[in-house]
Amino acid sequence: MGHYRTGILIVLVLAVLTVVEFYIALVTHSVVFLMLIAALKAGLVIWFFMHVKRLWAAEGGH
Amino acid sequence: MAASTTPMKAAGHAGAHDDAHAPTETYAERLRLNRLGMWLFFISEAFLFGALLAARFYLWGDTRPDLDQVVGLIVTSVLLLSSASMYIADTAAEHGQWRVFSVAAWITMILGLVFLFGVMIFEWGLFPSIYKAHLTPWDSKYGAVVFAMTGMHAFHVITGIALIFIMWNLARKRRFTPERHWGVEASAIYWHYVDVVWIFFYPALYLIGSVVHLTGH
Amino acid sequence: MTLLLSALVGGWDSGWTMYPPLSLQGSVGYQFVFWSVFAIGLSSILGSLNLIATILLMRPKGMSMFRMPIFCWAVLATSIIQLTATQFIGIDFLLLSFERSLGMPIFNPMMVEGVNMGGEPLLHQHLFWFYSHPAVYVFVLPGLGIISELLPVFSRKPLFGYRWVALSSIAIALVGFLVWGHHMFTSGYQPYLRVAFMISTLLVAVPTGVKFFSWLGTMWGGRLTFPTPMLFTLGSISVFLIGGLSGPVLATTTTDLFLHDTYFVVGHFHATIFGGFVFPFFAAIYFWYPKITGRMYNEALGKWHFWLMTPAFWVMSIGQMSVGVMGMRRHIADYDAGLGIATGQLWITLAGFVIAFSILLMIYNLFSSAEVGRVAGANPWKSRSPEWQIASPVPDISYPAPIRVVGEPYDYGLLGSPNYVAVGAGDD
Amino acid sequence: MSKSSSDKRHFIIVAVLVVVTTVVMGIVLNGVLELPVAASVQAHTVDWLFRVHMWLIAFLFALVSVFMVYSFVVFRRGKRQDEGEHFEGNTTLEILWTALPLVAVAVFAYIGVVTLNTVTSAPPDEMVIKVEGAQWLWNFTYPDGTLSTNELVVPVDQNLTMQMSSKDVIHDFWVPEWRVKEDVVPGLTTTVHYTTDKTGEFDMMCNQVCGLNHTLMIAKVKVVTQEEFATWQQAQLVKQDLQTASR
Repeated sequence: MGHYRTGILIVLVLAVLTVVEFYIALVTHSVVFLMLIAALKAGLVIWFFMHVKRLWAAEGGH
Repeated sequence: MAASTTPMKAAGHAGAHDDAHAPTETYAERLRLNRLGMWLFFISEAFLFGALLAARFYLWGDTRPDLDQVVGLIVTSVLLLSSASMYIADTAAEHGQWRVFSVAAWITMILGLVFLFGVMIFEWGLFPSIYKAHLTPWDSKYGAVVFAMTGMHAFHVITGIALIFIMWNLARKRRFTPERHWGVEASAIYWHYVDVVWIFFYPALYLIGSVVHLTGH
Repeated sequence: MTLLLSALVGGWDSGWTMYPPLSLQGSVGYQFVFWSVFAIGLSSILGSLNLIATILLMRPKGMSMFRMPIFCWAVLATSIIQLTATQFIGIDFLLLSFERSLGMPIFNPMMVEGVNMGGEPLLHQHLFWFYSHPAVYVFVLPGLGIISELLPVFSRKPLFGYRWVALSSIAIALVGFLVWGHHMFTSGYQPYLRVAFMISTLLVAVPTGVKFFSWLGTMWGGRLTFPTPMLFTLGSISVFLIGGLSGPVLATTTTDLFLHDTYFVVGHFHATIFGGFVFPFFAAIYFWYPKITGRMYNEALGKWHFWLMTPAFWVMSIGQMSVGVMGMRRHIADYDAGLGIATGQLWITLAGFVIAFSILLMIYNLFSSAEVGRVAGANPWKSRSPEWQIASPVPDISYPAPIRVVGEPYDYGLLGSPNYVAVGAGDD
Repeated sequence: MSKSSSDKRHFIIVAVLVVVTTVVMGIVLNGVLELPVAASVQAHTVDWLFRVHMWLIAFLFALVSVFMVYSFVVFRRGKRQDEGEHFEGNTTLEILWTALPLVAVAVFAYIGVVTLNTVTSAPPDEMVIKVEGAQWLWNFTYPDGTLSTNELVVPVDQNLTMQMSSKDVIHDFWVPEWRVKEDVVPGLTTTVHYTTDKTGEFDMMCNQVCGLNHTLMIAKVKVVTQEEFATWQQAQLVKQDLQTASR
């Protein structure tokens, strides 16, 4: 299971952030807050799930 | 064209001396090109979804329709879980664990379908016998934007599921190795991308703005 | 094809900007237009994706970004625009077609008890111009790239300030994303946007100015010769100058409130597109003709083409601007005789016919010279670009061995400075 | 003359030529481009800025074209067989011709903002006329209820505010003699302000494509004296009463 640990950790963080989003929306309608959290979530997905840094890897490394 | 190296990363290229100068490109070079192409495609698509978000903020401003919050949270979670299973599938392919890959790919496809049907049943109201949705695309700007945004997203979900199915089938025929599985990687990052889009769509549709109760339906 | 078919089922009558609600009223022809633009948009996105990937990853050895032919920089800047902005018009026309067919109220207002529950016509203008302004640069940037490419060859001098010219292309492309609102100065949007878009639009003048001054710097102290491609390059500069200089009056909201949607705009637009695209396009055709066919075009006919077309074009665009100032609206098929613009219109029309005739000359020239033209040889212009170092017409396998670029692309005046050497396989 | 491009004499000659060309072009441009009669206070501001811009254009045109034509003449290859001088650029010059246009842009943007404010701000004591555009005619409603179709009669030396709405598609309110125009958009109320300062008859044209008869969507504008205006309004009201009575 070792290879999958990061992925599962990130999913947990994403889940927590989603719940936080939901509760923030109950108290405030702030576009900025919610979009910031969304950007953070998107950043996590892009970095850890989509491996954006492989773009800069000269070798076909995984 | 001839073999290539970018000057920015020339140092990292030192290892691939074998046939780097032959007119045909190596797998590593093709992989770089494929990856770049895929990411350029993502950038391009970002503007597509960005335009939809812009339309949403332009038309709705600080209001939103009264969408079912439970449905929103559930479909969002389902898509998130599917991203997790896709991550497992991708990592499994990297390590040659094809059984894990196959199971995880199927979980992803099923979760994707659950998401799709969730939207179709509860937001679009395609099956009124199960659930009567109150929005239609033609009654107001609220329905119009919801349908435009979820519709465009659903289109990407469908293509994503199709891609994963094709990759599962190719993997079944042993077309991939831990070293060479660009197809799996591409469908995985595509699937995650669809998730990223929803990460922005979810607050835009369900959370931001104060609820407007539509009258006369 | 579908665009042409559209004419059969009623065409479209809102002009190319397709402003709703008008575009929601007309015939089925509109649907054809929407779908054909959608298809063309898709092809242009995929094309630009290919070009960016090629430029970033498939350069020959030794050709760093700042050793590329300057035209490649222009193409890179263009592709960035096409890759991204095109999606906006795609989604815009998709929504328009849905509004037409399903009645989704995205653009057409729908008043319910004094509250607008429907769409906003201005949303279309925002989405449309966010693409369509940069789209103009999609035409113009490669043209400016061709000017920058050809001037050094015929001046026998390096391109003045290569890096600045290259980066100014990127700058124009990026600023181009911030100026769409100047098409909407009179549209009734929020007044503060007028100020913001006025400033961003005026800023376009800066990178454009860099290009002009660099061209002058390239010619200054050179050894100028004037074959047809050079004539068209200079013609482009002169016409683009007219187009560019008529820009600030339109960019400044105050004067634009008067000039908006008049023939002045038509004149401005024609001058920028002809100067930035059509003239450089002709220059490029004449320049690369020997490389493509292996034969020279007819120089005398080429010069006739130029000397007919360029003055005619000056008459036409300045004529359009002057009738615009006198009150001629654009987008109309007929004009009011009372405006006193009949003479002006006559001149414009005559100039138009002269331009058309001169282009016929070129077409005849291109076809006939392919048969009877003098054999050109590999490098009739003594250019330093790699494509001129191989035989004309280009053989199937362009470079028998991979090449390594060792020199600057525009080292004219440095005798014996090599541009590239062929490297054997395995020689790293 | 010396053929070296850095010779000072080249630059002196070019500078003189630029000045001469600027003056000539400025005069020619302002002569060739004849604006319609200016019949509103706003029009004078617009015209003033237009003329200022013409001088800017004249200068920039002279700058580029003189350098270009001078190069054609002096730096042509002729019978020489050598290459051009080898210099690849000049960073100081590049910075200079990036910075100076920036300053010019700032100045013109400032002038633009100030004048924009003058021509678009609401004047005091204005007469608010409701304008409705429909395919393909214009309806005007005056403060006292006077109605008029395709004919706008207004008194001279009067501050006017047009409150515009559209029945169907986008139209545009434009009287060339008043210069400023503004779109008439369905779902929105747009406004535009004028101060008339000249009597006369003008055309008010729709300037946003609005379908088949867009070209003919023209209303007559009559700027008349205060007395004439009162008479017209009276007559118009009587006509309206007769119409309602006969209905």
